[in-house]
Amino acid sequence: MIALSDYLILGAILFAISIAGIFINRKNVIVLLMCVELMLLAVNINFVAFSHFLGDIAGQVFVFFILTVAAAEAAIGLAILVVLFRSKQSINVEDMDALKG
Amino acid sequence: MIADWPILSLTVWLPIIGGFMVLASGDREANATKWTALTIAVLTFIVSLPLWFAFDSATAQMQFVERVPWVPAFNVEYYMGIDGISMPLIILTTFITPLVVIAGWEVIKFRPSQYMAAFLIMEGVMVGVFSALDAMLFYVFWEAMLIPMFLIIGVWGGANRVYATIKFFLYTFFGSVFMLVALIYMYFQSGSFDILGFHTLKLGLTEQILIFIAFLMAFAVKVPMWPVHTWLPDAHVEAPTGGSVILAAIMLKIGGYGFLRFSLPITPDASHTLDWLIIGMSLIAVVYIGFVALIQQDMKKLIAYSSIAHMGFVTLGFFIIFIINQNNAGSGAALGVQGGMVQMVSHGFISAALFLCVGVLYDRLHSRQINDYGGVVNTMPIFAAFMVFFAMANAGLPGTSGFVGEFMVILASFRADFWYAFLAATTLIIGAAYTLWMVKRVIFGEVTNEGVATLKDMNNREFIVLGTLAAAVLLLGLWPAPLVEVMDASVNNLLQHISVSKL
Amino acid sequence: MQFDSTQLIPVLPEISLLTLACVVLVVDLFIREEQRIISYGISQVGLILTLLITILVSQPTTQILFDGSYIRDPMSDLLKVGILLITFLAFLYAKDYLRDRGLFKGEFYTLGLFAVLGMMIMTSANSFLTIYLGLELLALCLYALVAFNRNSPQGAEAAMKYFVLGALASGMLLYGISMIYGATGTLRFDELAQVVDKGDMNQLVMIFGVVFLVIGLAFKLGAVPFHMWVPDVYHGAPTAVTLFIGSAPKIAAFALAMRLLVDGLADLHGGWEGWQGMLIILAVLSMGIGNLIAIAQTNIKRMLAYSTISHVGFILLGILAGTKEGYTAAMFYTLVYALMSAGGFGVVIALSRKGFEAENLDDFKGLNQRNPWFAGMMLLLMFSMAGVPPTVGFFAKLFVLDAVVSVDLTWLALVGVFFSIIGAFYYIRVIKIMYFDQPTDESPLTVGMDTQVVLSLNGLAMLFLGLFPAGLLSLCSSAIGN
Amino acid sequence: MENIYLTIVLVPLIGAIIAGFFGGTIGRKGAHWVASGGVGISALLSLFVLKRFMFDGEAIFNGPVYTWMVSDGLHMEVGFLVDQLTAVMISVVTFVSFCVHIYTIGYMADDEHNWPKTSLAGRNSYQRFFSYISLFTFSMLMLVMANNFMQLFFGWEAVGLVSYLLIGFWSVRPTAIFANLKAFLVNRVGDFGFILGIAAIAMYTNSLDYAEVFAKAPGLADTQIQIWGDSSWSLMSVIGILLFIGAMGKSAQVPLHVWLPDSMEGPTPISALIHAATMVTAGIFMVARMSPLYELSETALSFVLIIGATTAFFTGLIGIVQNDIKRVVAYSTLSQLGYMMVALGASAYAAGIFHLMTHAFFKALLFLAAGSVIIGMHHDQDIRNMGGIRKYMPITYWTSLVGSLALIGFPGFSGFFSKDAIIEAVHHSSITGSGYAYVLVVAGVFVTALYSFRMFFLVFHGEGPRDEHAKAHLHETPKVVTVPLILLAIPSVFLGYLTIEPMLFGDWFNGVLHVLPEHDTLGAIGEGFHGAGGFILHGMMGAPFYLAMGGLFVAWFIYMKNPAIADKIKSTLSPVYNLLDKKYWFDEVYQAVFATGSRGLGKFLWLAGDRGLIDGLAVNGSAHSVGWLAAVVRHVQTGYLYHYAIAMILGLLLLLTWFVFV
Repeated sequence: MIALSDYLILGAILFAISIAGIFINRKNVIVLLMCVELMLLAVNINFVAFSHFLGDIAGQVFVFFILTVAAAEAAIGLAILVVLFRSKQSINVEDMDALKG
Repeated sequence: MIADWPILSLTVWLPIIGGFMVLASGDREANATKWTALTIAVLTFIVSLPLWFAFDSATAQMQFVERVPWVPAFNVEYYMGIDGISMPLIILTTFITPLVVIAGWEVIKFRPSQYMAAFLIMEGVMVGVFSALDAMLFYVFWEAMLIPMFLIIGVWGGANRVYATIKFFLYTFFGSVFMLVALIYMYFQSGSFDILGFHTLKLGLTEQILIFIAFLMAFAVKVPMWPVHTWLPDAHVEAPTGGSVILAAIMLKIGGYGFLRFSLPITPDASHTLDWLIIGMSLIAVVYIGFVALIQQDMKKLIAYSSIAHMGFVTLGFFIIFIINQNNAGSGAALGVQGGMVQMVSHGFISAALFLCVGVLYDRLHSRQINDYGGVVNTMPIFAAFMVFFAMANAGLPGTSGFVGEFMVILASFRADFWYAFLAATTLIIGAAYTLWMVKRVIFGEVTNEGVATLKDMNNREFIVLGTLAAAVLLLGLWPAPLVEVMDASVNNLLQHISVSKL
Repeated sequence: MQFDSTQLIPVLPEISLLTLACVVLVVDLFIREEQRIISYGISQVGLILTLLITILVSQPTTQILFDGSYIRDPMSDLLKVGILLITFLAFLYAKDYLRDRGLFKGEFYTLGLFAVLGMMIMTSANSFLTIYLGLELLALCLYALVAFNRNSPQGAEAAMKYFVLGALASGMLLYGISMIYGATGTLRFDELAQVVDKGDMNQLVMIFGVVFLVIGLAFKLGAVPFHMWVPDVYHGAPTAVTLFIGSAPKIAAFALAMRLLVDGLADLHGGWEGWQGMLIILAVLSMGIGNLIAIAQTNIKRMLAYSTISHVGFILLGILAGTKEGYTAAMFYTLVYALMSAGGFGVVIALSRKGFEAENLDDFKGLNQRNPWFAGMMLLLMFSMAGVPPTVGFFAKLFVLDAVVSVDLTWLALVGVFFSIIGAFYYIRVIKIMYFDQPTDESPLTVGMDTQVVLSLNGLAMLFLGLFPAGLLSLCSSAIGN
Repeated sequence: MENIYLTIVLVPLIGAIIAGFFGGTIGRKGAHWVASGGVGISALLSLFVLKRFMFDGEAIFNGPVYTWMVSDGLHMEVGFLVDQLTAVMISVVTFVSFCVHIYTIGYMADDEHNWPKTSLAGRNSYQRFFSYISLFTFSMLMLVMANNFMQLFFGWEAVGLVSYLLIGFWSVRPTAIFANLKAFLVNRVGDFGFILGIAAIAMYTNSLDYAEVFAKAPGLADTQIQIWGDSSWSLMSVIGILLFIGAMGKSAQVPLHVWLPDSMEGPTPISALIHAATMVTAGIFMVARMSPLYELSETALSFVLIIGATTAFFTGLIGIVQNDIKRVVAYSTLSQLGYMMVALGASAYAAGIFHLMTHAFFKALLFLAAGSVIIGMHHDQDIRNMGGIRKYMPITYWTSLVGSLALIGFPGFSGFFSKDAIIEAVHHSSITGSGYAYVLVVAGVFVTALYSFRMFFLVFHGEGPRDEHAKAHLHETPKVVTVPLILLAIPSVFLGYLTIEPMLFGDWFNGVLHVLPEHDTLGAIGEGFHGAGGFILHGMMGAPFYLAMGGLFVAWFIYMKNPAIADKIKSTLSPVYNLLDKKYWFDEVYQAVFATGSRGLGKFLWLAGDRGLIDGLAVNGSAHSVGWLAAVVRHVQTGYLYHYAIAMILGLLLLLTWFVFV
């Protein structure tokens, strides 16, 4: 039997990985988008686990919404990425430093 | 009954609304604009006169009271009224403003409508400060004052005006925000922002001391007291003549007024505990600043420093009362407070006049440096007569108003301590030294340069302005009784109130 | 539960706005480039219409609908009115700017209106799910709007930063929501409040949840240290978008805070151990860092961004007081701030023209000589932001400080006023530049009559509300209820 | 009577106002008529008042004119106290003033030559001068007629103001405007003490009214106060000394005497009026008026005595080496003021006032005569350039002789009576310092005679003026100048003889000047007094008479008989000569210590205090450090996305730690 805490730890690990990915990665913006997706999935695991152990369906409903939003988010993200590449000819995270101070 | 009319509101809002009208009329018809401004200023003065004539000097109660809710949720009221302490200062304000308007008549070429409007708005706001009996209303007026003055110095000021005006603004802003917190604190203690309610509010000593310090920061900067005075010389030097006049004649008085309306009655025990601090700062202002004034090369700076020294007398007069009360039970304290008040009014006239004198010279030669003048009497004898007269008044010559306050404060401070009086009286020497030395170098002697040789004596406009002030200085010097009389009841009431500990 | 068509009445504003957005979307397909004014017109008329509807359906009672996912109460009514009004202003100021730069497209309005819909949903959310959806709707639209000028590398960079950080923040928020859901077993705020009240939950999980929740909130508000996106986005986005982002969404963020912290977690407020302590940290940092860095700015949009951060600090002061007065004060502050911010950016837009962005402080030089009226309006706005009476900004600060002092946090009030002194410096520097410096650019301002009028009203409102703050305050007070 | 008193005071004021404000309109004639006329009326009325007091037993008047101010129970009024003392003072003041007014018509007739042609200040200078001296008369009258300390101080300062204006009358002369500033400031040093004295009185009696204060004073005689630490002082001594510091300034007592010689930069009429006859005697008058207070403190009296004696002798010595005709007279004035102070210190107040009165006439006479000579010499004031003027200016000569004889105390002349009375009084005094004072005042007699007749011989006798041009134009001055000389010469001769008996030994000052029995030196003299004639005979047997004659003889011998000796003495006694020529280096020391010192202090406080510490460190320093901090902190915003993310993570950790562990 897998306990609730196991799911939560998994979720936390995934979440930590995704966050680490965001600030460790200094090259490709696309990796950032992937990390964002991973983060949402980590949250989904939490939700589903809680939903299951609480016996409450609302958590799983929430997950569906998150998935949908994630899709929309990815679409927007990629669109911005395209715009970024068009103007900068680069999708390198380190090149995005025109705005600072 | 004339006392039932909303005269205070009229005196506050007539110039403010008038100021916006002047602002709106713009600079196309500059002359008409100026006349409008003057009319409003004079009208305000006339409107304010009933405050004096219908004033009942027998009572310490607030008079001409107006009271309507303003922000009911926080119990903030539009609550105004005057007593013998605030009334003379209001009249001073409405008296000086028309003169300032006249003084700027031809001199201000750049956007005269904005200039005049700023002064009119300033006037209304300052009257508001003196008449507010709701702490929040007071604070609103108090801070609102900064805006026109900031612009006056910044827009029509001299070469280094930006530094001066920002210094002015931040200095005073710094001083006053802590007062705001103190007021809010007391609001929660008393349940309203009623200043008179604060007077009767019981406060512990620690609370009192903290509140006192918050007030002190606000008022000391405004007065200004040493060591937070350094904004004043800069502001004065850079301000246009009218700005200097208002600054010296009225704005500084607001600090002194604050001590009487807030610090002393609200925190009597803290005032008592910390009176050594204020007395020390005042005496340093008298002596130290006197010496500093001595070596100034810029006339306005010199007069500015002299203002600080003279305001030292005001605060000295206000805070020796505790020691006097200790020394000989109850008598003599009022002399100090009234002396400080008289000194404030008198300084309003004299410093205004001196700054206007410098303005007269500056308008002609565009220099305020003492070294650029010399022998002015040879080309401007009438002006020289005025300048010498006001210089003498500044040096505290009996017969002029400058003497009255100093005399009273010295007399009172002797009752507190010989050495207070000793240090205060040094102003007789130092004050005369810096003022008359400047007069010697500027007015007397042979014509030193081409510029002075081409000077034209005062025109009618300048004559009217300085003449009016001279009359006021003389009148107050020869017969101060009416002024002292109107404040007598209020001052005694204040002292009565202070003598009872809140602990 | 039966579906009752009367349930739709309170949702009419949202419905109306959704319809409006769709109409604009469709109509825009069929009009020519030079007829874009039609899209604009429809949007504005629609906004006004929605505004009227909002007022019509408003009532003093609270209604909870759709299985408890939606709430309509006086607070949501007032905040929606605020949002719609500010959006109206934003669209109006933006029009000329967009037209001059070839950005006058229907998408701007579509995205904008959807963002507004998101905000309205946030204000009316009664469950985590609703609030999340509203939030994402708003955020996604804003990401796109920031990158609206496709030819601007700065815009793209800002959008990407905003997007990544925004996603990170909503990830954290979601994580927090999941924890709270796990600890309490409910997504509805009213039920949540009951559970918290009973203390019937897993404390550790709850703690994690609240922390993450506050972070998501802080990000939306732009509180330090979750503020890093604010200056870059304000700076990089087209000014018209900055204007929009900088004003209305603050109201939504305030609603977010109220719904999450007050409706749901009011009982966890408790002193240093509760979210009050966290907000104190955030508030002090925001006021400090925001005011401090703003001094060093030369770009006015960036400066206003940092100024936003410091204002957020003040809004947080009101919320963290945790009293009715505090919430009222914070609400008052938020509404006033949105108005000030709209006006401020409005002036920046008014100064810009085709091929010229009035982004630098130096571009304001001698504005008083070029156009005294606008200079006067900017003067009022700046003094209002600095909190100098008699402008309304002062009262906003006053009420907040009042609230803080009332809960014995006088030291916090002192910190607040201390930072506002530092803050005063950069606001009056703008005035100094406008009034004391000589103009380097003598070209006349080309501002449409509509903008002129509305901007003037906007500026004068600072003064008017300052002289008569009681009205708005009592509105806020009754909106907060008990 | 009240109206008469009011008229006496106000007429000169009205004259001053008309001449001052409307001088251009009414012209020179109008101005001098209105001013002289006003003072003339005052003089007549004063004499009338004096007569009433002398012969008709007029009652003392003490009443208010108006209430100046009431504060905290302290009534301050403008009012008059007219008694015998006042009557004498106003008569002297208005009479001398009237003479000076007349004299001025001649003296200032060609004043435009003293101004640059383009100067507008010189345009109506004649009228202005009249306005000033009338104003002075008004101020002086306010001073002597005051019945309270506030008004006393008013008059005190007002005469100072007019003195300031008149010393610097020729404002284009650098020396004049230096001198007037100096005069004002040194006087202010005195006033500094004076006002503290008034404050002390106000504190302990809670009144500023003479009558009340004097009534309360005996009750305070034993009051001790602590000023510094625990050392206690007698209150009356403190008050006496503080008030006397004021008198030292106004009456130019050492060490505050430095302004008087310099004040000679002013036109001669005012030297006569202000700096010889009236204003400088205000200090004497004040101490005499305060006799009820001074009598209560022997310490204060000793102080007065010692300062007075020092002034009398040492400033007289300086007079011997001066070459400027007016400065010689000025040092003589200092010395005589010292004599008056000595009289006061010896409690012989009446003698002080008596000498004040006689001195007013003969010293005014000497000054006006000197002015007459100066007119004749075309404003050359160096006595070395003069000589033999007797031939050209007989009236001036004879009147000067009268003045000089009166000054040295030649028996029968007015100065003799007053000076001898003082010397006798000191002789009878037994308070601390009286021995010292006696030696100095007696020696002073010799010095007085020496410098007076040195000047007299050098100016009027011997070879004619060196400058031939001056010689050619030398002639007697017009009537407006000589008539006042004659008018003043008459009292200089007879006044002493006529008034010594009532003033010193009669009951004239009874109830006005207050003397304790143990201090009553005049009473002691009075026991041996048998009429003025007897006094002369007695005086001719005393040492002072022989010393005066000796001085006269030495002056004649050195400067007339054998002029070479003068240079010889000068070279053999060069250290002494230098000491006197440099006036004991008072000016130099004051200049270095006070003038330069205070400017240095001011500069230091300004640069180090205001600019350095307050502005530099505190104000601009904090502004700069905030700016610097902002510039540093802004770099936290690096622009890199991952740093932003890290910031958020750090924030997360911060809150998490806070929330979990607190």
